[in-house]
This record gives sequence, structure tokens and C-alpha cells, in this order.
Amino acid sequence: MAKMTMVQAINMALRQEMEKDDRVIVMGEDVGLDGGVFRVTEGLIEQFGEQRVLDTPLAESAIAGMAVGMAAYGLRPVCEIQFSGFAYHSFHQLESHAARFRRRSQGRFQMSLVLRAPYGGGVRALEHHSESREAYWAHTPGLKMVIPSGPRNARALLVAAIRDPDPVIFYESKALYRAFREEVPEEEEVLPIGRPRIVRAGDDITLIAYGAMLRPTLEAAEELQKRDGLGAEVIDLLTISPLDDTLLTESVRKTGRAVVIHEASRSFGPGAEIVARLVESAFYYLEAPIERVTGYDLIIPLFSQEQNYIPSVRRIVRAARKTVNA
Amino acid sequence: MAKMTMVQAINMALRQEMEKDDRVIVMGEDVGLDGGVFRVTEGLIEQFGEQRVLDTPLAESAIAGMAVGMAAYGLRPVCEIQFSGFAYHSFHQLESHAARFRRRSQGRFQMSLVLRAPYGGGVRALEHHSESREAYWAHTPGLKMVIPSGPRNARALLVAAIRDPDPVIFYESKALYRAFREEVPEEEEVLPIGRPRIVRAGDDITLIAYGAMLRPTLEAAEELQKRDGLGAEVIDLLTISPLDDTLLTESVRKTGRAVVIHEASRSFGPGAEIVARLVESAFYYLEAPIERVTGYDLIIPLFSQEQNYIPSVRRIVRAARKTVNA
Amino acid sequence: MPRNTIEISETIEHLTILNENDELDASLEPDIAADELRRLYRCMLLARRFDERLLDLQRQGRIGTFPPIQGQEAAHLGAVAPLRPSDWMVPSFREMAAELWRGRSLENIIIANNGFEQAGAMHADSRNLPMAVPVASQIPHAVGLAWAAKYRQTDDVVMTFFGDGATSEGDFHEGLNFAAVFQVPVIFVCQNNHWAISVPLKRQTRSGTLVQKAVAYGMPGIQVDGNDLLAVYVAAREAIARARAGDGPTLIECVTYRVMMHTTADDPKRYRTDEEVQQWRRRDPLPRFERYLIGKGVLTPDVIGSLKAEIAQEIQVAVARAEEQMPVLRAQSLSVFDHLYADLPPYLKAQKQMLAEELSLSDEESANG
Amino acid sequence: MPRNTIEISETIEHLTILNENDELDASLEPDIAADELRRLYRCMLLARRFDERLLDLQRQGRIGTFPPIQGQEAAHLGAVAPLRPSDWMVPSFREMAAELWRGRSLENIIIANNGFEQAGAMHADSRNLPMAVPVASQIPHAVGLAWAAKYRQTDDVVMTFFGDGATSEGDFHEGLNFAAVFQVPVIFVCQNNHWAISVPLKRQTRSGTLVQKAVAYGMPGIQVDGNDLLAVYVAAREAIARARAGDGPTLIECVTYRVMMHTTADDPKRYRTDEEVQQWRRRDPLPRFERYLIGKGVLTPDVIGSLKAEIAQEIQVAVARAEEQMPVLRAQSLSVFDHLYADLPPYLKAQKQMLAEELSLSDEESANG
Ligand SMILES: Cc1ncc(C[n+]2csc(CCOP(=O)(O)OP(=O)(O)O)c2C)c(N)n1
Ligand SMILES: Cc1ncc(C[n+]2csc(CCOP(=O)(O)OP(=O)(O)O)c2C)c(N)n1
Ligand SMILES: [Mg+2]
Ligand SMILES: [Mg+2]
Repeated sequence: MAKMTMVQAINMALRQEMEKDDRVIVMGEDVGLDGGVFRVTEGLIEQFGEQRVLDTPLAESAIAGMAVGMAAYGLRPVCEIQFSGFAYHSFHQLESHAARFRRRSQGRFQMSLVLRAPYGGGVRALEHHSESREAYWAHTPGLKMVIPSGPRNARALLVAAIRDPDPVIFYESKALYRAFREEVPEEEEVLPIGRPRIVRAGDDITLIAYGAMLRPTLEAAEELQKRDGLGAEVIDLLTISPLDDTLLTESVRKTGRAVVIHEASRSFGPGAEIVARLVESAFYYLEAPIERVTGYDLIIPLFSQEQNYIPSVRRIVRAARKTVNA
Repeated sequence: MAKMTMVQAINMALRQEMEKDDRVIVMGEDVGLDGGVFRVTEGLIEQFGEQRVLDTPLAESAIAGMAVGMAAYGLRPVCEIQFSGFAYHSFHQLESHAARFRRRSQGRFQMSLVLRAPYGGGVRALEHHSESREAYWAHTPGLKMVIPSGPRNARALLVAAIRDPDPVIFYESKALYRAFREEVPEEEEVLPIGRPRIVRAGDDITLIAYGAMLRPTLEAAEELQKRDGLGAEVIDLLTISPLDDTLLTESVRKTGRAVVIHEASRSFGPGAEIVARLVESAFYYLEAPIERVTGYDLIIPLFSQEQNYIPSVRRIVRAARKTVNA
Repeated sequence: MPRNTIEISETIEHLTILNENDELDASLEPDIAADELRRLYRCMLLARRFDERLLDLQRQGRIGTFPPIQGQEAAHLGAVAPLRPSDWMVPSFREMAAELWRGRSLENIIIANNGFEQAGAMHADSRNLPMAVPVASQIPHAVGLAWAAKYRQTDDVVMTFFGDGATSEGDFHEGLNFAAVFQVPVIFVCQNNHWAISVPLKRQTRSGTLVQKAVAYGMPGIQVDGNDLLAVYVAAREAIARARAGDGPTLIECVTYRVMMHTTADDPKRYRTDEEVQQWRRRDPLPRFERYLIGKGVLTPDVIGSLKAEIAQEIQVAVARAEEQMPVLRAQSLSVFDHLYADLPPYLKAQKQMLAEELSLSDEESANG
Repeated sequence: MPRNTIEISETIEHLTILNENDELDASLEPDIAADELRRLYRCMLLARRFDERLLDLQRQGRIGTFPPIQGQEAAHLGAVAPLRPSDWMVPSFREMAAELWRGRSLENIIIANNGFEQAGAMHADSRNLPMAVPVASQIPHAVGLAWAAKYRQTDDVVMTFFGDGATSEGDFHEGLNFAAVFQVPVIFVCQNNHWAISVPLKRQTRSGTLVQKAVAYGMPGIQVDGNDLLAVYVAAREAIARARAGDGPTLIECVTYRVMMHTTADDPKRYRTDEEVQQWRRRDPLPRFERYLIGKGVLTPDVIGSLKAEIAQEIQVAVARAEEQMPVLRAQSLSVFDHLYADLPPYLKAQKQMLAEELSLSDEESANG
């Protein structure tokens, strides 16, 4: 097993799936010779040629729309949108077509397509380069919304996304792209879409996070253990939608307390759905209000102030304590 | 006071604001000679001419984008998007610009613009003509999201929206357009944006709804009174975002029970945020889980089956009973 | 170094073969087999009669809103006729005649117009995409299909339809640009029927023709009299041949007219004059083609008479069959949960269960109440 | 009735006045006052030196990622120079020289490149829009401003900038179409610098030139040597005059080159050859304009020398001032809640309070820890 960054792990997933299946086509702006602005598609055009790796003109609606046509034909396009802040140009293609073709054709046409996009803050980027708007896609029936939290699960989830018979929006935290390395096995590894995972067991409180927020959440759990003697169970959502709340429910029925953490802005964000589900499934077990630690209801500030916007270990710890002391 | 349909009431709001303020410009597809496909802008071009009522080419991104430019100049464009299902073409203009220009320019440019669009089911329409996706806009900081529930408040809220210094997405239930008439005063009436309203007082349970769902919710309240002797307090949200939960909190602290009703699909929908807020603000007063009565997590079915998708009086009543018997 | 006019190298042409005065340019007349001509005529007549019948049904409340196609039959059929069955058709929402030609049934159209999801079902090997309601949004799909057909080294081509209004949308622009850059086998058929609901062509764009927009993409373009089936046919056949040969996309502008309302919810009297409509009615493609075929000896008044009877019968049967099926389809309430995803996730199973309970409770209540 | 070629009635021209070999077409030479020529030269030099300095600062970690403009100064300044202050400028993100000409300060640019929201502040009567990052999205804004300027019966015009890549986006298409249909006073300045990050022009579009895309909108278009300040100036002046006179929009294509990386995060060696870059460096607009001005007697080596010293000093002062201000700005952490809405709704007040507590707690903790 090699130690890899998330960029390398995603690159491996793409490469291996392209090797196995000639229906897999990579497309987007600068994904060819340039290897993508984050180098995620590096080397693919050299290995697979221009027929499998398409540098497209600068037009996100057409990237998604063309992918819809390719998927209708039976191919498995994997589109890169350079930053998730430019995926809105594709909104109508995804909402009106990718999410609907299977149903509209009663199963004749499946939309096995993936739209990858870097999301989130923390890399001193320009405006529109740091948003976390996964709730938009999560609220769109017919789409799946996946966010990995590290190299190994990024690879295994992307493989699943590429093979999935339905359209998957795949957000990659650019803050994680090169933040750390993990062992990633060369042999095939697939993680099912739609299943959260317990990454740290605990009995006192449930911390629910995903993507770039998983690491500070785990740190917060350690701190709660060390300083407060609290056993925090940490759940990594991995799939935002379709959201399976079984594991969350079990955990919260056990702990009676929960904090949901995300970078996305608070109101109408992903955390709200998790709270609502837990109220529906674990109300009588709850010993305190569920806390949300999130971005504020602002457009994420430009980078001189973004560190205050993004949930910190400290904010997570405080929210957990509040829940416990409630 | 004249008895008016919602179409007439909105038309009056537009007409009166245009009379008072030459910065108000109506624009969109077929809003001129045709008077809009729902006749909401009927007669405006005759009264105000082509300079104030613009029939645009068929391009929703440009409608919103041009309005951004007009608002930057200091005008107050009121755009009609023919159906909210086609507003996604405008998504990037709204998310990336309308919602941000004030902040980006630190107050130099204000985006006093309104984007009106008919939403929701119930009129036997084609695909893409019946969605309720207000959560998208509600989750976008910098935008305001308003949904009236009848002719009188539609008029008073639209006046407020037009005068608002910030961008307002204004969804109009097409099922309500001609469903009933209300007295609408000729003289000015303005309802503040951002303030829900108690439309029926009660002590036993709080029912929270908006738009086309208000009427079945009120019917459900009557039924609960008659059959179960339960006093339901009904709150009409009117503004989805910025969501002020003060009134909701007060009510639920009193009743201890709540049902949220919306046509939008369930997961990551507006109801989730209301539940989350109430958990934060009224947890210790809750005597039962908050119920959500919503569209299913489907694309709203074509019209032969849409009646099962849209929350009915019966579903609301059952959810309320469940809450009370919990 | 002085000021130069830039030469535009794209070929942008106009073509009419059989004009509204029945004048034929015999040098351009395509050599279409008599049988094929009769099939075309029959389909044109069927589409016309069926369109009229749909309007009756709509007025009687027996179907929902729909967009009549009257007057555009030649522009539909001339375009699709030279396609092979293995070629793809990507329609907009006003190409009923083309859909009939490509195998869609009358029943299916009636059922779809009654808001039944189930009408979307198609053969597993169908090469017709379903209707696309968001204007112009289907254009990039055609490009994707064409890219795939080329990638798979077939010589299949893709034909997509859209209106004059659609040319204003970003998707038109992006789609045509992609098609040209990737040189994929796609034919863009613009049905310029002069109106986008209430917006006339000259307020849709300031360009003198729609076909000249091909210049922006380095693509050949041809404008045809859209009410002249022969011209549409020839232009389409050329474009298809070019695409099949690997020489890339073409833009075809069919100049035609929407003689009816936009949809049955629309009242065109609000925004256009009757004279304009009458003028175009005189250019009706159906009698023009009919006279041509009679003149050519391909049709006789007798044959036409029996065709008409046959078609009337066919429509009647279709309406009856559709109306028989719909109660059955309506009863399949839980089917709305089908086909959203390949598999139903757990919470959707729960929601399906909720709906099932809801429905059985409602049945009980109505039984009790 | 036979096949006809359709005549394209739009004027699509090319213009060069002072070419890369210093040959001047005197018949086309604009009559610009010596003072104005010196101001233009100074601004060009300032932009060049400042761009270089920004690159140093970025490499030293003193500013964030930014897009260098080197080589495009003539295409910026020639375009904005004929504007009046009351005209509007709607930039993309790579028009620094044009922004300097229109009054933006060096300090402001440095601060903005350090991710400070506060750098967005501008005079209440500023007629420059802020930078637009989403490619092409600013184009419809320019159309809206121009519509408003016409509505208010001013004779102000609007100029908007965008790149070659931007012409592929739907917003380009929709914006130009709207502008032509409404005949508003807007000038579309395309900076064709041959690259959109790693995508070369010929993979961006198959059209022979970008300017011919004007044909799609029934709009005149002019392509100019973008490294020839005189040609850019003349084309812009004409387009501005046309717009001011009420005769509608123009598309100007400035043929130039991005000699540097796309942004400081980019490595152009991955996708293009050094020879290509060197070829374009030889067409550098700055020495070309300098030689012209010396030849004309408007500049002398002495004057140039003292200008250079002056500019070096100006940049040094700006950097120092900016770096002085930033710690102050950084301390204004709660200012992120300003200007989202005109008024802070209740829950945002609460969130602001949360942040304030967060910050004071952190201060305490660091004081204690
Ligand atoms: C994106 C989008 N915007 C608006 C509409 C509403 N609408 C339906 S058809 C139509 C006009 C289409 O005109 P054209 O493209 O000329 O086609 P035609 O109806 O004439 O066949 C409009 C505005 C839509 N379906 N999709
Ligand atoms: C809508 C959108 N998509 C993608 C990007 C990322 N991006 C920034 S600049 C750029 C290339 C722009 O090329 P061009 O229009 O030629 O302008 P240039 O950079 O050459 O000045 C891209 C793809 C973006 N900013 N906006
Ligand atoms: Mg039309
Ligand atoms: Mg460029």
C-alpha cells in the first residue's frame, strides 16, 4: 500500500476505472494536458488519449448537458467542474435532466454520471472558490451527493460513484487535497454510497460531520476525552443524500446528545435535516437540544477572515460541552 | 375595497409601484403584450409602455443578469421567470451576483431587485411546471425568499419586496392565482418581509405553513377543533428566509407540539430548518417530536398523481393527531 | 495593414425547391421513391388530423395542455425522413409529426398528455429521447449522444430540434460550440416558426436570419423553406451525409410558422394579427405537398380519400385504447416511487410505505364515511 | 428559387495601425493629444511594473493568487482611454491596467489580493463595477447598466471586458443578444489572449475569428491588433461614438497574448511551448508604443527615465501603505456581518454575537494558555 494524498487517491480511482471500463470518460475544463487545476486528472490524457479525456470549452452547462447525452448513450462520464462555485451554471441540466432521465423514460435511460467539484474553504482562494453548498444538490431528488473525508474513502467512494447507475455529485474538499496522506490499497476498494460510518466509538455524545470537518471533529473528540472524560462517538456521513439515518439514530439513542458540524452556512443547511431526522427517530432519547456548529449565514468571507467562519476544534468542543451541560 | 384574485392583487401591486416610482421596471418573457402567461402583468405595457415593461428574449440567465446591472444602476427591476422550474438558468446570476453585490462593493451597489416566479403543483401542468424548490434560495445568504398565501398578503408583500433594498425571490403559488378572492384595499398596504404571522390562535398545537399549504392547514385546524377539540395555532411564514423564528418559538413554547407543512420535497427542505430552530429554541417545551407533512422525496409526479404528493388536509390532521397522541 | 473586411468562410445558404406557388426547381428535386413519398404524405396527414383531434380532446377536458404543431409538419418530416432507425432523435416539445415518423404511438401521446409518468416508458433500444420542456436544454444532450456515437465508431448521427426562441438560450450557444469543436455528427434543426409564445422573431434576435448564427461556430448553415418538404428533406439529407462522413455538424433553419396557439393555454389574439396567420395558412405545407404528389402521379384523389378514412379510424381506435388504459394507470399510485433511482434508498421505502398507508386509510375513510 | 448564398450584412473588420515592425498607417493614425499620449504611456508602464511587483509579492507570500496581465496593457488602455469618467466599466478579472486608468489605487489592489472584503469599498459614485470572477457572468450586467443609462436618457455608455474563453459561456451569448435586441449603448471588449488557462483558442471554438460571432447578433464587429494601442483606441472610440449616438452595441476583439501564467497558481509549461511565448514577447505592446512616442517626439529617454523612477517610488509607497493597513483591517473580524443585507436580520445579529463571544473566548484562552 502506498501513502497517498487525496489528489493522488482520486487520480488512482479515475485511472483504474478508466482501465477497467472504456465507458468511463473524463471531461471538463483543463483536465487534459494541464491535468486539472488541482492536478487530479494528471497523467490521464497521456495514458488514455484525447478520446477518453476531454478538454472542453469553457461552459459548465454544456459540460453537464453533454454528459447527460453521453450517459443516455450508455457511457459513464465523469465531469470535473473546476470549482463547485461554478456548478450553478449546470444547475438546470442537473435538476431538470440528470436527476430525471431515469424516471422520465421509466428506466430506459440511466444517468450514470459523476460531477466532481472541489468545495470548501481554507486555501486562501478568490471569491466563489470556497463555498459549501452541498445542500442544494441534497435537496434535489434524483441526485446523490457524496463527500469523502480523506484519501482512502475518497478513492473507494469515487469508484462507487462511477459505477453507480445514478448521477452523483461528488464534492472534494480542496483543503484536504494535500493536507495529509493515507495508505490506499492498490487493489480494488469500494465503499457503498448511502452509508455513514462510525469512525470513533463513544457513549456520551454523538458528533456528526463529513468532508473537511471530520478532522477537527475527531480532534474535538480527543479533547473531550482528555479534558472532560467524555466519550464522543464520531460519525462520518460520507453520503449527504440519499441520507440514511439508521446509524445516526442508533448512536443518538445511545448517547442522547448530538452535535452536527458542517462548513456550509447554517440556515437550511445539511445540519437542519439531520436534526429533523433525529427528532423524528430519537426524540425520546434526547437529553439536550442537538447543536449545530456551522458556517454563519453569510457568504463565506474572503480569505483574510475565513478562519473565523469555518468551524474550529474549539467551537465543536464548546458546543459539545454545552450539550452535555444542558 | 375590491374582491380580487391573487393575480389581480399582484397586478395591482406592480401597477401602483410603477406609478409611484419610475425606477420600477417589469421584465421577462411574454410580460408585455401577452400580459404574462398567467396574466399577472396584464395591462402594464399599455399603461407604462415598452420602456417600463420589457418583453425579453428567451434567456433566463440574461434576465437575471441584466436585472443585476439595472439594480447596480439604481433601478428596481421586477423580473418574471415564467415558471420557477426555469429559474435554475438564473442560479449563478442570483447566487454569484444578486446575493453578493452589496457585500462585494461594501454597500456601494445595492441589489434592489425582485424575481417573481409561479411555483407549486395543482394546476395539471407539464413537467418542470410544479416544483417547490424555495429551499435552494433560502439556503443562499444574501437573498430573501418570500411566499404569500393569498391575494391580500401577496399584494402587500410584493410592495415590500419591490421597495426592499435587497434581492427578493418571490414565489407565487399558481394554484392560488385564481383559487379565491379577498378584499384588497386600494390604498397602500405593506407587510414587512421577515415576519411570520399568526393566522389562527390556539393553545394545543402549532401548525406552521406557507403559500398554497396555508389553506389546507387552516382546514385541518378547523377539523382538529371540531372533531378532536384541539386548538391549533396556525402560523403563516410568509418569509422563508431570512427566517425569524421568534413567533414560532413563542407559539411552540406554549403548545409544546408542532407540525410543519410544505409542498416541497421533504429532505433538506424548509421544514428541516424550522425543526432545527425549534429544537434550539424550544426543546425543553416540546412534548412530542415535531412532525413534517411534506412532498415525498421525489420529483413531483406528473399531474395524474400529483394529488397524492401534495400534502392534504387529511395528512395534516393525521400528523397533528400523531403529535398529540405521542 | 489598412482596415480590412474579414472574410467569413462558412457556407450559409438558402434553399427552396417547391415553392408556395407550386413552382418546382426540377434541378434540385430529390429522387425519393414513390413509396416513401406516400409514407411521408400519410404521416403528414395523420399528424394534422391527430393534432386537430388533440385540440378537441383538450377542449373537452380529456387531455391536458399541449402544443399544437399545425403547419410545421413538413419541417418535421422532411428532417427526420432521411434518418436511419439507428440514428438518434432529440426532440424539443413541438415535434409530434417527427415523433410519429420515428415510431411513437398515438395512444402514448394521449396518455402522456394526461400527465402519466408511465407514458415515458419506451423500448429498451429506443433511439428517441423523451420530450424536453426546458427550452434549448436538449441541445447539449444531442451533442453528448453524437460524441458517444463517434467514440463508439458507429456512423450513427443525431438530429435535434428546437425553436426560434431557443436560439436565445445559453444552451443553444454552448451546445453548437461544443459540437463544432468536437466535430461530432449532429444536425441542429431550428424550427423557426416566427413566434416564441408572444415574442416575434424580430424581438428575439437582431440577426437577419437564424441560420447565420452558424458563423459563430465555424459551422455550415442552411436555411430552407420549412413548408417545402422537399427542401427540408434535401438539406437534412446533406447534413446527415456530412455528419456520417465525419465532417461535423450543420445548422438547418426551417422557416415555417406556428399557425395555432402556442399551447392550448395561450391566446394568440393578444399579440398578433389574423392577417399574418392567414398569410401563412396560404403556405400550408400539406396541400402543397399533396398537389405535388398528385401532379407527380404518386397520389390520386381516391387514394387520399381512403387514407383519410383509414386515419380517422386509426385515431378513433387510439383514443379509445388510451382512455381504456388510463384508469388502470391511475390506480398505480405507488408507481411514483419507481425509477427515481435504480434502487429505492431506505427512507424512500419508508415514504412509499407512508403513501401506501395513506391510500389505504383514505379508502377506509371513504368506505366508512 | 435555386440555392442561394445568404448575404451577411454585418460589418466585420480587422484594424491594425502601428504594427509589430513599427510600421504606421498614417492615414489611420488617431489624433491624440501629446499629454494624453504621455498619460497612456505612464499608465502602461505603471501597470507593467506593478504587475511584476505583484508577482514578487505573491512569490514571497505577501499576497494571494492573482492573474498577471503582462502583454495586455495596450488592449486594456486603448479601450478605456476614450471613455468619459461618467461612462461605466464592467471588468472581468484581468484588466488591471484598465482599472488603474479608471482610478483604482495600487494599495487597493494589494489589499484585495490579500483577501480583504473591505477592499471592495468604493466611492458612492464609482462607475466601475467590481471584478467578476465567474467567467462571462459580468456581460449581462453591462447590458443592464446600458439599458438603464439609455432609460435615463443619458448619453453614457458601458464597456465590458472578457476573455476568449468567455465567448464559450452562455452568458456571452445571451448578453450580446439582449444588447442587440434592446440596442443599448454597450461595447463588448474581448481580450483574445489565445489561452483560457490551458485551453488554446482553437479548442475553444472552431470559428475562424472571435469577432465574427457578432454576426449571430446582427451587430458590427471589429478585430484589432490588441498590442497596438492606436488600433484599440480607434476601434473603441468608434464603438463608443456609435453607442453614444444610440446606434447600439459593438463587439471588439483585441488579438493579444497572455505571456505570463494564467494565475500564480498555474504552470503554463505543462501545456504550451516557450517558442510561442517568445514569439509574442517580440510583439510586446509597451516598447512598440514607446518607440512610436519617441519617434513622434512625445517622449524622450530622459522623460522615460524619470517616469521609471517616479513609478518605482509610487509602487514602493503603495506596498508600504497597504501593509500598514492590513493588520487594522484584519482586526475587524465582525465586519464580515456588514453589507450582506442592508439590515441585519435577528438571527444574524445572534450569529454576530456568537462570533463576538467566540473571539473574546479565544482571546481569553490564549491569554490564559
Ligand atoms: C428554459 C425555459 N424557459 C421558458 C419556458 C416556457 N416556454 C415554453 S415554450 C416557450 C417558447 C418557445 O419558443 P420557441 O423556441 O420558438 O419554440 P416554439 O414554442 O415556437 O415551438 C417558452 C418561453 C421553458 N419551457 N423553458
Ligand atoms: C464560470 C467559470 N468557470 C470556470 C472558471 C475558472 N476559470 C477562471 S479564469 C478561466 C479561464 C478564462 O479564460 P479567458 O476567458 O480566456 O480569460 P483569461 O483568463 O485568458 O483572461 C477559468 C476556466 C471561472 N472563473 N468561472
Ligand atoms: Mg417558435
Ligand atoms: Mg484568454
